[in-house]
Amino acid sequence: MQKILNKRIILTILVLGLLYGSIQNLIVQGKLNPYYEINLLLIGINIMMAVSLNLINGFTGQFSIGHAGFMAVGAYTSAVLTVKLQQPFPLAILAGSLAAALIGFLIGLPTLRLKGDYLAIATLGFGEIIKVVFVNIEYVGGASGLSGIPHITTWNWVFFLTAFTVVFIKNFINSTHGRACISIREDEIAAETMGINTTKYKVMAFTIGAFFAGAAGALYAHYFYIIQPNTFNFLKSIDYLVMVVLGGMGSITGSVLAATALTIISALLQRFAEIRMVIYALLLIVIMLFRPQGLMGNKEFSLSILERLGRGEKHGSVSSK
Amino acid sequence: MKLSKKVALILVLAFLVTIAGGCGGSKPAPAPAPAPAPEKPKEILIGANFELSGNVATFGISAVNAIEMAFAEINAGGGVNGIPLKLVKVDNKSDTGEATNVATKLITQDKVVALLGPVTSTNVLGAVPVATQYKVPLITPTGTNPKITVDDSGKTREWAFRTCFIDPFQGFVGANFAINTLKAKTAAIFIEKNSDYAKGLAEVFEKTFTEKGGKIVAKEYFVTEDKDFRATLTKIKAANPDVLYVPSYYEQDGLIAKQARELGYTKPIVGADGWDSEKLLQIAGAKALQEVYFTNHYSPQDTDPKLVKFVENYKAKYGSVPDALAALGYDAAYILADAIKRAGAPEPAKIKDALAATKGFVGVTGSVSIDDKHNPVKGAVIITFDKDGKQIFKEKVNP
Amino acid sequence: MEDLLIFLQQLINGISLGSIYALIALGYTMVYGIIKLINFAHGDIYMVGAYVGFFAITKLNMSFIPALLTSMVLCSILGIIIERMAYKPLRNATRIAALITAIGVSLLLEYGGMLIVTPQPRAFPEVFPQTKISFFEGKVYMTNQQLVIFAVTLILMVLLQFIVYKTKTGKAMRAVSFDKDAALLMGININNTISATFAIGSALAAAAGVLVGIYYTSISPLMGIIPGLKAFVAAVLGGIGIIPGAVVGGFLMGIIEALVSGYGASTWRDAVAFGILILILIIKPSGIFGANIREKV
Amino acid sequence: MALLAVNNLTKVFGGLSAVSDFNIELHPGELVGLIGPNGAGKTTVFNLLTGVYEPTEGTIQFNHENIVGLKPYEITQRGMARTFQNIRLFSNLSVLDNVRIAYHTHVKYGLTSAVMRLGNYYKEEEEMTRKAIEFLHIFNLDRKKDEIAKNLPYGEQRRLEIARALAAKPRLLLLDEPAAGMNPQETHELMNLIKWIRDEFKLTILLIEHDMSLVMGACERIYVLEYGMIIAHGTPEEIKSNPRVIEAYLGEEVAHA
Repeated sequence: MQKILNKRIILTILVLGLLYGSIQNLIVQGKLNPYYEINLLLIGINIMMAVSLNLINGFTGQFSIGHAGFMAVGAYTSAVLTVKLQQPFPLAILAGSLAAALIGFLIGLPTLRLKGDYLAIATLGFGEIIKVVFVNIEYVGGASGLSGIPHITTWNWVFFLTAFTVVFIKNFINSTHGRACISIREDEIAAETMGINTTKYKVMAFTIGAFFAGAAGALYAHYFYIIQPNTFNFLKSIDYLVMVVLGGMGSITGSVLAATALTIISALLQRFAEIRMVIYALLLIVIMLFRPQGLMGNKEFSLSILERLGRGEKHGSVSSK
Repeated sequence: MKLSKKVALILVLAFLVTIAGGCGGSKPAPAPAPAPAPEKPKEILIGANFELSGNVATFGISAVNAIEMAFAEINAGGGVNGIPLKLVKVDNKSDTGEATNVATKLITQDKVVALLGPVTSTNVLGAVPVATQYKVPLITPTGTNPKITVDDSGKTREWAFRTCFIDPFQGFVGANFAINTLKAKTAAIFIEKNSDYAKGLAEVFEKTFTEKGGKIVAKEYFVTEDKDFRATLTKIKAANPDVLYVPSYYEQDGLIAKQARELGYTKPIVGADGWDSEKLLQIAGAKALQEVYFTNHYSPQDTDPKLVKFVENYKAKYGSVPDALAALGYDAAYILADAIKRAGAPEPAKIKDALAATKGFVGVTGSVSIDDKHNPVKGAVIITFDKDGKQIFKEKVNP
Repeated sequence: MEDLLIFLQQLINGISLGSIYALIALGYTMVYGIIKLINFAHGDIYMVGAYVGFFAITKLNMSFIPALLTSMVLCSILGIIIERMAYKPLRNATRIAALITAIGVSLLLEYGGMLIVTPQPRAFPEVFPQTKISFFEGKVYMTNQQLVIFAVTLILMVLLQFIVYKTKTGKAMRAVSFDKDAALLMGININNTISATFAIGSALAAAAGVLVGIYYTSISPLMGIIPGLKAFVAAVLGGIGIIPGAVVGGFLMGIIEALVSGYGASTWRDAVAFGILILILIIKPSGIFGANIREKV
Repeated sequence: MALLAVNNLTKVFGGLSAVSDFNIELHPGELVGLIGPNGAGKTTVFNLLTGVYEPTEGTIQFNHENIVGLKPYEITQRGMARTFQNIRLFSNLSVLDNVRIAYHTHVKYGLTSAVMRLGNYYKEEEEMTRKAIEFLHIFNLDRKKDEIAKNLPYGEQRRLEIARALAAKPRLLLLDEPAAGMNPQETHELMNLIKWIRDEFKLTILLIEHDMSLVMGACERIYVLEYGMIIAHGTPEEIKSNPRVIEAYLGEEVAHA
């Protein structure tokens, strides 16, 4: 059994390596147009946001709609470190992620007692409060934003951090800690009486989600030269929520697919300036009407599906026996 | 039901495929290498990177409408040096990251020779590094933040230009007018917190006003989305200033003037070119506009045929009177066309040099010369309103 | 004395702003009460209401009351159409799917509206002349429009209370809101009841739109986003699903905002408003008027 | 020495006493029934014992420790597990995962080894899965381990819930109407199963049940609750003949049994 799992790990690494290698090759040879590169980076950042939000919304079942707030914390913290304090980029990313995680922890502790729509509106409120706080700090440029951020984020950074995020959250979910989170989504009271410290796991999911949103924010800030509080407004949070729901609540691969697809659609629609948002709106409505459970539902598309098909096993729990 | 669902799905898919196809088609397919002979190109591609959706879409669309109109006029007159201009219009969602993204797309995908836009300073700051990196000139019609054309070390950014006032000038003129003409001793400033334009003007106004011996008795803020300013205005009124300085755009300005008057504030209100719009009168009403003054590039009583024609054409085409953003966008388009003409060839570097050498260009917002900081040098006028709320000329100020 | 008068003025400012939140919150709270959907498009129906009123007055030369009624009727139809097309198929789906659809409808109305009426703000005509009322030797001001909006809010609240508690439709609404399946078994036409709720909610939004048009004189396609959000917060504040709660929540929001702007810093206004909301939610999650419901184990 | 000793337990909901002056003592290895008419407060007692509700008054000593004020998960960690009257499975998860989640408190690997797949992760996951399948096997559910819980037939859902509770390795098991909705044949099998697991796992069991045949047949002692108060307590024989109990039940069910 150890062997099978190791085989799977090797396979995962192989696929990731192949993906990385082929794109890296294109970049090195100068065949990848800078515009495609930007959108590739955006896809990575959006995947980080969507997957981390899915941990909170889809897996733990806590309805959060203030995810852009954590992105803002990560973006600002990291930018202050590189711009104002001349610290190295890796330290800035780490600090940004940790700051976002800390804020997530502090917010999560009191608010995660709330349920459903009430939690949603509280997280929305916190997202807006974070925005207002940045608007009022002149040190980071206030409402007009912090400019002059060095352009350090590269495809390498984005690729490895995105892969790290996805693997981290996937492994988390497939552990007893992750299952504890899922049990909260399924039935909080039953989870509690099965010995699961629901508050701890809700806050843990929230903190981990915020951590990766912070990392995504740091990458974002160091690619786009300037950040301002309004970039991280509630519509941005909604964008990520849409990715999660569209991909399927509780499906990591779903989030990855949806983040990729929506980023590409958004880029394709840039040309259709006036009707861009109309098309986007129609797409949302139509997809939800036809597939309210999202593209993937709570299923995962993974290499192990092929494996299982080969062994004639059914979908469901990953019993690696 | 089932069937109609399927049909709908197919339609949507077809729609998407068409769009995707359309995009693919419009891409400059791996062209057989850059045309070797400097033959006359068929058209000159200009990129428009504007806020066409999102929270400042109003401004972006206003500016881009005027630019499209200007391009149509230029092309009707035979284009530039006989080559028609083509505007590649792309939406940046009023988002700085998207502004960077769009600028990259326009330059590397569509191969435009110059960029127009965006309108807000923050978004322009997201696009300027791209223009610099790929060496394509960028003109913002309305980005007032000094940092756009000058970097942190004080060096002029080679590829960035603007055709609007930078913050200092209008704030300076407004403060002088308040002190000298209105004999104000105290002033209150009401600032749009998330507008670089308003913040910049307010800063200079405050500096000039206090240097000349005036006193700022209240400094308050609002955000663009606000519609109700009564609470803050009540606070301002209680400070009893001789003059209230509000350097924002007409929608907020109009509401502020109206609500200030409703709360019994009767003293002068001073603003800047953002006040210039026919809608201001409709929003505020003539009564509220008594004792209101603002600095502007030109006077509407000006019978300059160019201006009259612009206003008429815009009205005919878009059904509304152009505002300051439209006028500035229109001029930016013409200044660019003029530079391309003088450059002789539609090549980014030549256009950039020609832009930097712009002297005495006469547009609808006055005469423009570009200085060594890539800012326009324009004269200013002070406008006020008559009993019916019609704009009238008050005095002229030269730089 | 002077300070007291300024406080009084701020209170008037707050109540007049709060009336608008309350008007929008009424419709929000009704729709939420019955199908537990945060109808994000509600703020946009308010925008459509303002535009219908605008065109009724400027193009069809209607006077205030007919324009108001036209707008209310058209928006109720719009509300019903939206419900039937976009929300009804999702009634048994997850609530989050319905929420995303609501966001889609909201964007569609905003940007579809922008295509049709252009994004430029429009100036609403002055349908009834404004008169200024001053008290305490011109130290405190108020306008007749503020009075009208305040009165309309209260009248609509009472009317709604009446509809919900005294009419047959209202009883059906309460039944559906309490238990959809049981209501169905009792012979209540759930579809019609939900449509009626949307119709009433949208008509309220339309009324708010027209009144706001008159009050602020400026309307634009994106005008519904912020008031919609604030109104929803107000509805939660008062206890969502509870009609007087929405009105009290609206007034409270307005007053809080006015006092923060007037005595604190206006740029912290939204943070304080949301902060209070979160505090109230944590102390009393069901809002000021809501009854705490214990989950049955 | 008593495993569970409850003294003077009272719960008031908005002025109404759901449970008042409730006293009970359970000794290791006992199988005790708690019966009473609908609305007598039986499930409330369970909710108080497991920490879902906090008592208004009274003490609960579990294994010589006062557990009043502890969170439900803390009480479970101290060795008390339960099932629910209205089945509360993790309904979108597989049968196996339902049981594995209950095993959570006994897993030792931390967050880091989970994410990095280091240390004992594989060993413990494997162990957990093996144990979970063992429990499923006892309840004859092992062949359905990959089914989604909500797709199981009703009786199997009941059994799964008990299996899940067992996986938490309790010393005291609280079963809330385990036979509800089962036919007599199934009920009979369940009764034997309950007795068997009590012996096999050395459990103490407190059982709420409406089915008198099950209660009378399985339990050694019975408490009778009415209007939140204990009205009788004794062996099945004593209860059957207690006039107050017969009155409370209108004679019917008890006489039948």
